[in-house]
Amino acid sequence: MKKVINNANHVVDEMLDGLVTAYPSFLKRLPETTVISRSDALVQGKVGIVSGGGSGHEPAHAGFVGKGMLDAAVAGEVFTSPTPDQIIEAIKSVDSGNGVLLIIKNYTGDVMNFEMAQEMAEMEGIKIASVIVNDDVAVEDSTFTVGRRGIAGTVFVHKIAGAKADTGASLEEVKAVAEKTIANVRSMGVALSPCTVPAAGKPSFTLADNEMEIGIGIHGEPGIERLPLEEADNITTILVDKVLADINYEKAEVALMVNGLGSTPEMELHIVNRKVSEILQEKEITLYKTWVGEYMTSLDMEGFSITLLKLDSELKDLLVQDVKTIAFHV
Amino acid sequence: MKKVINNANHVVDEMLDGLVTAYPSFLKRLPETTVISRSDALVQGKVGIVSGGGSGHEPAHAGFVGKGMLDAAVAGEVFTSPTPDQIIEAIKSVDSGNGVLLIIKNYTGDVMNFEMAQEMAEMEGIKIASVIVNDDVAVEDSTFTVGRRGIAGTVFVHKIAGAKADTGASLEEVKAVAEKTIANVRSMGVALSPCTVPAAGKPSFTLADNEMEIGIGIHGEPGIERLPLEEADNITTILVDKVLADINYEKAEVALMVNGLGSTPEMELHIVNRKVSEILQEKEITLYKTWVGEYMTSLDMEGFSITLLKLDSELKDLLVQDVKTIAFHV
Amino acid sequence: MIILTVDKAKDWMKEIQKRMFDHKDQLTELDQAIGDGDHGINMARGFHEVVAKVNHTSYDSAADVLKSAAMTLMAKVGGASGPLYGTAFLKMSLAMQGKEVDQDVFKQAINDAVEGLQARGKADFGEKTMYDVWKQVANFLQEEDVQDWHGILEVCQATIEDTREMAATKGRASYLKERSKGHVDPGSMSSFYIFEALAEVLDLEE
Amino acid sequence: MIILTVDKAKDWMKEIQKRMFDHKDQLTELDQAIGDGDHGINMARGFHEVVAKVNHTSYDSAADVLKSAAMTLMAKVGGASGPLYGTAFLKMSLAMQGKEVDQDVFKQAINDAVEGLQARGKADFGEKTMYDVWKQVANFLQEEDVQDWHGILEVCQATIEDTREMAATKGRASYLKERSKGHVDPGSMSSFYIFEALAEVLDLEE
Ligand SMILES: Nc1ncnc2c1ncn2[C@@H]1O[C@H](COP(=O)(O)OP(=O)(O)O)[C@@H](O)[C@H]1O
Ligand SMILES: Nc1ncnc2c1ncn2[C@@H]1O[C@H](COP(=O)(O)OP(=O)(O)O)[C@@H](O)[C@H]1O
Ligand SMILES: [Mg+2]
Ligand SMILES: [Mg+2]
Ligand SMILES: [Mg+2]
Ligand SMILES: [Mg+2]
Repeated sequence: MKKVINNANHVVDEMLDGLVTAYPSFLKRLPETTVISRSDALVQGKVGIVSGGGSGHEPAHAGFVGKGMLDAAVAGEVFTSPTPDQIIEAIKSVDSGNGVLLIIKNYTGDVMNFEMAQEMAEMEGIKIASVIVNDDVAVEDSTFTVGRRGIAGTVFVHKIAGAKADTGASLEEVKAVAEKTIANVRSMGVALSPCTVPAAGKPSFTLADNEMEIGIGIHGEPGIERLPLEEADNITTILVDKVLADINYEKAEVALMVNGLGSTPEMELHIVNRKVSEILQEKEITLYKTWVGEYMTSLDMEGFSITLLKLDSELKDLLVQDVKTIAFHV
Repeated sequence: MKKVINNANHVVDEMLDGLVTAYPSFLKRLPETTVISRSDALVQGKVGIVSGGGSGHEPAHAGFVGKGMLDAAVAGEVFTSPTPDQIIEAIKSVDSGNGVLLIIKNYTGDVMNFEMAQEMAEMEGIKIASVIVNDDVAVEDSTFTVGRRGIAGTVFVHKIAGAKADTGASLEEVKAVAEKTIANVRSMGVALSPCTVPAAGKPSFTLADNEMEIGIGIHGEPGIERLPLEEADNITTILVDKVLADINYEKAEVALMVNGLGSTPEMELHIVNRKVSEILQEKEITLYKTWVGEYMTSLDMEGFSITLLKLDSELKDLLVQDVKTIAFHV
Repeated sequence: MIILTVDKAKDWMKEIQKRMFDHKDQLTELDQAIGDGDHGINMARGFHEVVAKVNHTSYDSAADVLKSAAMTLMAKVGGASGPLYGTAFLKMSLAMQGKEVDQDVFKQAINDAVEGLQARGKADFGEKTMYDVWKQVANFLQEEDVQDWHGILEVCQATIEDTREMAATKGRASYLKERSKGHVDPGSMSSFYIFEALAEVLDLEE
Repeated sequence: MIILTVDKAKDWMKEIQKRMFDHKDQLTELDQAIGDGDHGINMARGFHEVVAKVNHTSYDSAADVLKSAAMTLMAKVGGASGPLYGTAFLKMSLAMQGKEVDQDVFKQAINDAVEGLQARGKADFGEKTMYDVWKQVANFLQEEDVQDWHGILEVCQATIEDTREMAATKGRASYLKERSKGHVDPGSMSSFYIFEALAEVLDLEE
């Protein structure tokens, strides 16, 4: 994998500069930090929503910063959680006194760093709460494990928490609806090729020409099972079946995200989506709204994930409420 | 390159089905055709805008169908212009009597097929006009050649013609502003890897690990020069210099598009954008608005293109006028 | 003597289809070298559709078969080669309309096809396109009989070899300029198969 | 006897930095096998920053050096290892605060670091994390003297080898479950380098 970069150690810094130069009406970068916030931050009278994580998942998370979604996103090094000192800057920059919600993806590193920042914020008297997204059904969820990872479903949590905050809801209310979203969102991914961390310079794993890695995360970590590569409809069926087996979707209405991991052409994502919608129709699950595209990527990985969010009327309303970001549209 | 497909011969058909299933509020597919039109077509009292071309360039062209941009997009097989019978269906479906403008990318096949459809439309008494986009400065433009190719700059032509049509302008006026856009838009691309047409099953060319192909088109056709791979800033400078050399940008105000060709991560596009904006600033060229992302891809190709559109006040207004499509936002 | 009957015209299409299928990868590879790598796919798809169409239709004349083929190519191929081959077969069909296809009519048909190609593609001789092959076949037929298949195919092959050394100035390969040299033009190659198929069909009778 | 002075604490950091730099690829490869392939990068970046910081600061005590290192690691590393090593060094610093670092203080510091790691990472022994190495070192020091570097490094190495056969239940490697077996834990490896560096520094005196 070749890269269009200058220096592997500066990719995050240069990316953030490029990003805010491209979209000054949406975004600004807090000086000397890796925090991207709404260009019109801080917004008075509103709960602030902060998320973030390692870089390499673009457009996550800065692409979801804007009215009706995140107030700020904190970028770590590639695939490495940001540090507490950066996170606390983000928190402070969006706290109007109504409190701040942290949306954390469930990885040991992210949880530790964000919770340290949360403790620091508490010490400074900031009203703060956090939720941990764990939508990846590929990973076993039990008290003996670190629990499920947060992957593409996190984007729905951003959207819904952001929309709720935009209604003027309290921190408790925003947190509650974020928790509800987390309880109802499930995802699973597959990789056809590994990705290459710029500073590592070589692929995270190897896959033979006729292999795929089922249950892949978004950090180039190996998945849970290696299977022979199949045709699109079969791969899709494997993933959807696993997602559907996890909670009861009977007669449910759902939002769907078919998320490209980086190098899979949009054409293929639509082919996948065709099959997903077919399966849902067979099972009498109603599609409320669909997103197909790249939302939570893994650098240049080939592959995709499928996310289903089970909806009630509150989630439906919030999901389609106006939003103004670079990468998420309704 | 592995593909998430079922059958290489059905990729376009299945993609189009997946697409309209995902976005029924935006798009519909004309039965038995490869035409995607606005779900609310036909729009009365407005010039219809039709574009299209081979598939494999997603989100082009169907991603640009919607209010304020295209009324319909015609999809051909992968990298193969659609046929006149499909194009004429698109034309008829969006003709409200105010006429239809065809936006054609300058390739022999596209020009022949679209012009045949145009002739058929004329015979049926439809008011029709066409423009040919040729923004690729990599290709020599002379009377002894087939002229420049149409690449990512085409998206700006879609946007501006669509916005003009939305004002209720006449076919002549819409065509004139499309021509003005074409006269002022220039692009150039680079590939770090080839792409693989599904039905061909193998890459269109080979590049060594330390090579890049400058002046690449969007169909996997080889570029104009093979150079050693350089760091991002240098590659960017090569492309921008070539684009700037072509028309006079002195004290100009421009729109910029940094367009990913398929497999290049967004992170890298932002790194490129950082350098483009630096160069423009040095040259005292004002950035009016920037788009960074995938707009006119080449399947799974690694690489990017840079497009500059020189603006006047009319173009500026039309460029940011409201638009409601899946893939282009202001 | 009648050269082309309804059945022979149909057989011609079938023989073309076979060749395009057998040489799909070759044509695609030629197109990958100097174009966009779809010519074999385009031809295989196009003539598959042509045969599906003419197999299930009854025709009154060879002209009608060719017209059917032309319309199918235009509707199913796309790209540059679809309109070009569509035009070539349509012009042949028009030249044959209402006539028995003897030597003279056939030669006229080829001439008209060549003119049609030129009008549609705006190509001249020596621009490294399929036009080169068709033009040379037409030239050959000015002097020689349609039955001299050996000669016709030799002309085709020589022309194909000539395209190898040319720098393309029409079609997608023209973007490569000098770098297009050293590669045979894919459309010239597929045109060869069209004439080879015709030779096969007309030979069957002998 | 004073084990850790300001200078030795600084040297410790420099020796760690050297090792993380030299073994960056090894640590990254270990992490690629069962994690996300950034551990070597994280360690190299983190200790580069630590050395940059302590080199340009003057300190009153070894405790202050370690505190500075801890804060730098927390601010510059991120991921799982940043807070964990940050916590470990911070706890050591706190244990040394206001004291001369003799055998007992040092042993207490290691003990506190181990507790800190456990509190921060919620890991238990045998979960295939860096905690295993620190815990074994602490156990060893219950019986033995800090000066027995040979013994300490042997314990580290044995523990690292033990992690190879474990299925991870904490950290990123836990997603792999049984598939994580057969690979050494990257954080355990980097912890080894931390103790190896300490041995080097304390040995200098002998
Ligand atoms: N202007 C033209 N005139 C005549 N033949 C042409 C012209 N342009 C292209 N061709 C022929 O078409 C062939 C390419 O066909 P094909 O690959 O199917 O279409 P495309 O170039 O659109 O991908 C070329 O090899 C050449 O022989
Ligand atoms: N909960 C935990 N407790 C103790 N150590 C842990 C824990 N989680 C991870 N580690 C250690 O951290 C190492 C990984 O560090 P690193 O790769 O830098 O962070 P990340 O996993 O966030 O990419 C693992 O090898 C393991 O030794
Ligand atoms: Mg990491
Ligand atoms: Mg083509
Ligand atoms: Mg071609
Ligand atoms: Mg790691």
